[in-house]
Amino acid sequence: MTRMTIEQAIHQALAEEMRRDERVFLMGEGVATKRRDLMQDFGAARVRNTPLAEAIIAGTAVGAAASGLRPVVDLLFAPFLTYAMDALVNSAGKLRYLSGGQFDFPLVALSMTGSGWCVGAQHNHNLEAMFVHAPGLKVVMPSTAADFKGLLKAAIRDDNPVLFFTDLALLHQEGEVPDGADHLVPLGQAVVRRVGADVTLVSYAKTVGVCLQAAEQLQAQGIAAEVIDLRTLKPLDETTVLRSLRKTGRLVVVTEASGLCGMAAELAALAVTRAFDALRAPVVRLTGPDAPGASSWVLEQAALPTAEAVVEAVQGMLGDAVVVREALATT
Amino acid sequence: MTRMTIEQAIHQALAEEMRRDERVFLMGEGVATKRRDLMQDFGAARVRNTPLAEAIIAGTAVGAAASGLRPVVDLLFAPFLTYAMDALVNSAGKLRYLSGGQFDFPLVALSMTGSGWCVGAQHNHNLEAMFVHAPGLKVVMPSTAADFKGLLKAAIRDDNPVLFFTDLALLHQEGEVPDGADHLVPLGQAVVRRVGADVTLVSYAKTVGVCLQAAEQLQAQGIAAEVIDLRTLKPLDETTVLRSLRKTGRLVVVTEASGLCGMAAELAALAVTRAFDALRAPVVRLTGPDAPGASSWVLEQAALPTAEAVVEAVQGMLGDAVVVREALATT
Amino acid sequence: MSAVGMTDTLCRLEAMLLIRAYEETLVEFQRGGAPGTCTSVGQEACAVGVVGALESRDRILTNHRSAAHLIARGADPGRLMAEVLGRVDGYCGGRSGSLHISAKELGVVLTSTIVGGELSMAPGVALAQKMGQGEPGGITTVFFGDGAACEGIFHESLNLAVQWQLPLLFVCENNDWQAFVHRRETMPDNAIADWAAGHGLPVATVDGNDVEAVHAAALEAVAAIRADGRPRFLELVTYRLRGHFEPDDQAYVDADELARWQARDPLQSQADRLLAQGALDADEFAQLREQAAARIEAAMVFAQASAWPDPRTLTHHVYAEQGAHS
Amino acid sequence: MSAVGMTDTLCRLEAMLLIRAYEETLVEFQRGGAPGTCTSVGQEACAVGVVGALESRDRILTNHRSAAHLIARGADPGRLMAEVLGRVDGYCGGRSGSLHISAKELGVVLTSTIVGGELSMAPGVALAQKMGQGEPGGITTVFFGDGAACEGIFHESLNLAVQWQLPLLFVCENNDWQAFVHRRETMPDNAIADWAAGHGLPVATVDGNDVEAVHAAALEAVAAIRADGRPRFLELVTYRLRGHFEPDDQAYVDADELARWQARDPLQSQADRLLAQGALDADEFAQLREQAAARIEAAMVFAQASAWPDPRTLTHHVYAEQGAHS
Ligand SMILES: Cc1ncc(C[n+]2csc(CCOP(=O)(O)OP(=O)(O)O)c2C)c(N)n1
Ligand SMILES: Cc1ncc(C[n+]2csc(CCOP(=O)(O)OP(=O)(O)O)c2C)c(N)n1
Ligand SMILES: [Mg+2]
Ligand SMILES: [Mg+2]
Repeated sequence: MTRMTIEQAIHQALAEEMRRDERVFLMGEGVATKRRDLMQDFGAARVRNTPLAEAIIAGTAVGAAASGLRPVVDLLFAPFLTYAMDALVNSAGKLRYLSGGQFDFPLVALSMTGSGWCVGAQHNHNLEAMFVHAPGLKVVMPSTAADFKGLLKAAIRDDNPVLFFTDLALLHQEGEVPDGADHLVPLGQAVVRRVGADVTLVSYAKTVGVCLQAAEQLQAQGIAAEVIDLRTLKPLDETTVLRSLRKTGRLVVVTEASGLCGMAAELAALAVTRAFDALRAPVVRLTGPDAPGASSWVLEQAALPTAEAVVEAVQGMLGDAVVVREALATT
Repeated sequence: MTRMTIEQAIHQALAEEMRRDERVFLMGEGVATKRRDLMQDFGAARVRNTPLAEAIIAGTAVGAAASGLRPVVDLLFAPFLTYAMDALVNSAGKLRYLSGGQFDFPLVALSMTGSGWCVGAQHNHNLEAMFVHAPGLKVVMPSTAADFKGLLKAAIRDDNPVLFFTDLALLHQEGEVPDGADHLVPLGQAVVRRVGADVTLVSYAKTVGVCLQAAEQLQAQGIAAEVIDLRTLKPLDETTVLRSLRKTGRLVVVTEASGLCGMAAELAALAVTRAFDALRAPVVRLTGPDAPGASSWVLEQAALPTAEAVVEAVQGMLGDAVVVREALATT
Repeated sequence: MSAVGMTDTLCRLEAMLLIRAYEETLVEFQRGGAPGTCTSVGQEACAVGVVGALESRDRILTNHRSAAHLIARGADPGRLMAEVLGRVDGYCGGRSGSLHISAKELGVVLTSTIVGGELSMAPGVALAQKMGQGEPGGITTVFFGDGAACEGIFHESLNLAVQWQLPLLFVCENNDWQAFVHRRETMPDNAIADWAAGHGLPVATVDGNDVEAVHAAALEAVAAIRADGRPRFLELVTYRLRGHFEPDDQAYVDADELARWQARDPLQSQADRLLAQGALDADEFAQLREQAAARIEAAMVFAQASAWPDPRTLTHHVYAEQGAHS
Repeated sequence: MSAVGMTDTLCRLEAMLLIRAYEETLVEFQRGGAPGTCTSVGQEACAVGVVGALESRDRILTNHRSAAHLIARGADPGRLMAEVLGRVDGYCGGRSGSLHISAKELGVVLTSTIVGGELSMAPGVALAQKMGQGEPGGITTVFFGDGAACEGIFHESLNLAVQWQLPLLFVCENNDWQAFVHRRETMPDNAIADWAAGHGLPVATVDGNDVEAVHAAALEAVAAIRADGRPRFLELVTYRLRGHFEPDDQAYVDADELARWQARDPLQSQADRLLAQGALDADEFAQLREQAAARIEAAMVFAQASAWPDPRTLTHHVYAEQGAHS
């Protein structure tokens, strides 16, 4: 194990995969400036600064991926993906299928998002759900250094197009990362970050920390919260979520993204369609509002789900459960 | 009342609103060719063929809307919206908020989608949920001629950007439309198309017909299905849905769009977060698959939710309920 | 007459006849209600002239109006028709239909019906060639329309190809129409060549209805690209003789303009040239037509006999490693 | 020295000094950890020269690097700073922060920090003017960078403006940088003017560090647009003297290149010119600087005293008719 920041974990993953497979290459606005050492190690052909044009960056990645290369493109901030939507949604996501499986699209599109930097909604927009909704794409959004490294490596090796989202606020967070170039985290596997039997808290990216904090506070009140970090949003690890729900019967989904047609909706739907009998209380969605991200620090903070809100939601749930149990006992 | 096709209803709505308000104008690839009579009536300045460039069509609409005009843009097929995402999501949806409310964006973006034409996934992609997820936008997707007319007129009068989706298969369907230029259907109001107490079927656009067909078949089996046509996807008429759920306790959501982070997820989430106590059975999502639309007729058909599938789902639900009821009775 | 011993000019006439027969047969068939197609009737010389200048190691990207490019490249009309009809023997197993047919085995890759989609992916295909994928020395050709030149991706694609020195041939078939809008409503008159020239790459504007002129220009451009690895641009001036998508009554088309271009039908022009040269006589011409018709008739029989895809395969090919993702 | 009786050239120097003082004060302040800004240090002549050629009926669109445009247009530095700090007295109530500040009352509309966003909306603003919205005769000016010229929307925006004859002035501040990438890595050398010229509208390339040259070119372009209602294009050749976004150590910047441009600082050039003409003496220059510093100091006091937005207003202004949508 080595302690490193998430930024370093990402960089290591890129370096290792480029070393391992010469078909892997990196392009984007400033990648050769930002990752100068990779440019020096692997050459200017494999670490390419691009013109400022997301549509052609993404499109070029799609064309290259279908032609034997394994591009990783850095598209910077998530809202800039709106310029790359045709390439990602209509080409990368659909042309495998429409061609009857003639082409693979092993590409990774990196982008950043998340509150905490007062940059406003044109840099901070958690729109990962749009890509979950689109067919043919995989979507990853990790929370720890080890997962960033292992999932990015797995994404690069995956033969499908993968959207890889980084919550900005995590970049400088440190964590232990297994040594060696073999550390992979398979796409599609959630992880139980904390075991508990009373309630399931499901999240991904930065808000996993919020759930863990909440679980700590709940523990002090004798409530055992299970915390699931999805890590991959698509394919979704339904098994891990359902297993937990069958145990706890209670679900709180916590996302920074808006709830409407977001991952919180998807998880709630999963619960009520596939674990209904196990549910003992209404599912709670604690999400960002249906509003663009404001720049002002106080508004930005007000938009975030907090550990306190999670605790309150759980208390509400369990309170109800107690009431119901008592009511039943007296009939 | 006058009987007309949905195509005619749309055309009338455009004509009436252009007559009523000279700030309303129409642009898009071929609108002046397709709606030649409007061009003749209102002049070439107000009915504009554009270059083949969705991004600038949408962007121009955004700029014009904030500057006192009320543009209606025809962006043709929904997948082409991927070229217009920056204008719609980052500008129209966010700049009101980011500017502290300085600007209104009274614009309507028309687009078509839906199976039945063997055109494949680059013309047929029900991606309305992406815009429901994005803040600051309204989303409309009607099913009847009267609603098409009334909602389009209301959308044109709305001071917010509205995405107005037309299911291709409905275009030539006929219906009764109230006479007069005052026929408006307010955004944000669902309608109960059929009253029933046993199960709630929620849908929008073409699949409302599937639900009505299913309800008919269920009726024959003594099961009374309530059918709700959402009409507006955002703002969502939660009240109407919840009222029905509190009565029936059972929900089947039927959409042609994929379920993952789609409207079906949103409805299921609404049920389990806000009507949990009323729910008597798992919610069922009957949706299109997580797959691009295929061109081949048989595959296209196989992807659609059918009335038979709805009937089966409802029977499954009620069957369980009966079993449970019986079990309770014997304890 | 057999292909053996046929001159190249005659082969090009034959290819154009095959394309025309294919498209007209489909149009006829579609009157029965089958899904329509975007035909390239009137533009056959563009496809035949350019594709004939390419080698098997080269890659081609095309769009919604692809039949001519595919047939010129040697696609089996039967498998094309099967694809249009949504049958399993189609090049894409029926999933594409007419609008996004690609045939990897022929080097026709990544067809997109999103106008400009081909332009967005083409630099990546050429980049892969430049970076050593595929057979050495291969280049990429991307076909697109005058409408696609209005999309922003046109600008981005040209700039990247120039900046990264990609072995990419841009071929704009300027057919004066963008679905139901005439080109004159969308851009200044010489816009396409001017826009391309602004990017600083060599641009040639050629009569797209003269298959020999197109072929010569394409040979020159391809040789230049192979020599220095840099992109080239061809504007082929042509005209869409039929509607945008079948059926289309062309009510919006100026009859005089259409008539002028009908008089310049590329098949007839090539035939006239050969007849005048004595390289072809009227009987031989009739025979070539009949051969083409016969091949297409057989193709239609094949396509109609082809099975429908099994609905249980609906979600196959969405993701690589089928099964990993359910 | 008072503004009354000041010559226009002197006013332009004063405006540039105010902009410089504003940005340097903010940079200093940001060292304390406040959110950074994209400064236009070195590019002040572009903003002052162009904005000074506009009238109040005209509209301006800008982008992430907007402070100079706003201040040149008469924005209150206090309200700008309040916006940067996320306070209620900011032009956008703190919702924008530095990156998308618009001020409708000044005609600075629809600022987007999506590179190219301004180019996508500008034709619509100009179209509204052409169709009778706002005061008669108004035109629209859109400021954007050399990086934005690489985006496809640049091409679409120019084409629409030309085709629809919109009263729109395109102003490209070519500052050689696109965040952390030098322009030379992204386009051929004279690309911006060449690309624009390909669209067939009049293009002028001007020394963007000479405020008088910029002003003269802008006056000419604005007059021409008002006369015939058609678009014009100005390329202003300048340089970004500071980093992309504060803080930025500029480690990636060539020191010689930077030094060359520092020697051409537009403020110093204008001051030198006025000093040489005898229109300004050293004391007056010092006094102008002090006045600017004092105004900005007061602005900072105002901004810091401004309240934070009420968190309960979080979802206000998302939709028109607040309350209709919850
Ligand atoms: C992004 C996008 N916009 C619109 C369409 C609808 N459409 C299909 S073909 C076409 C015209 C294309 O014109 P051009 O590029 O000149 O090609 P042509 O059809 O003339 O061969 C249009 C508008 C589309 N498929 N994709
Ligand atoms: C679509 C998009 N891509 C990338 C960025 C990140 N970014 C912000 S400013 C900038 C550089 C812009 O260069 P230019 O247009 O020349 O303007 P300048 O910053 O030089 O004023 C970049 C890459 C962005 N904001 N939007
Ligand atoms: Mg065309
Ligand atoms: Mg720049």
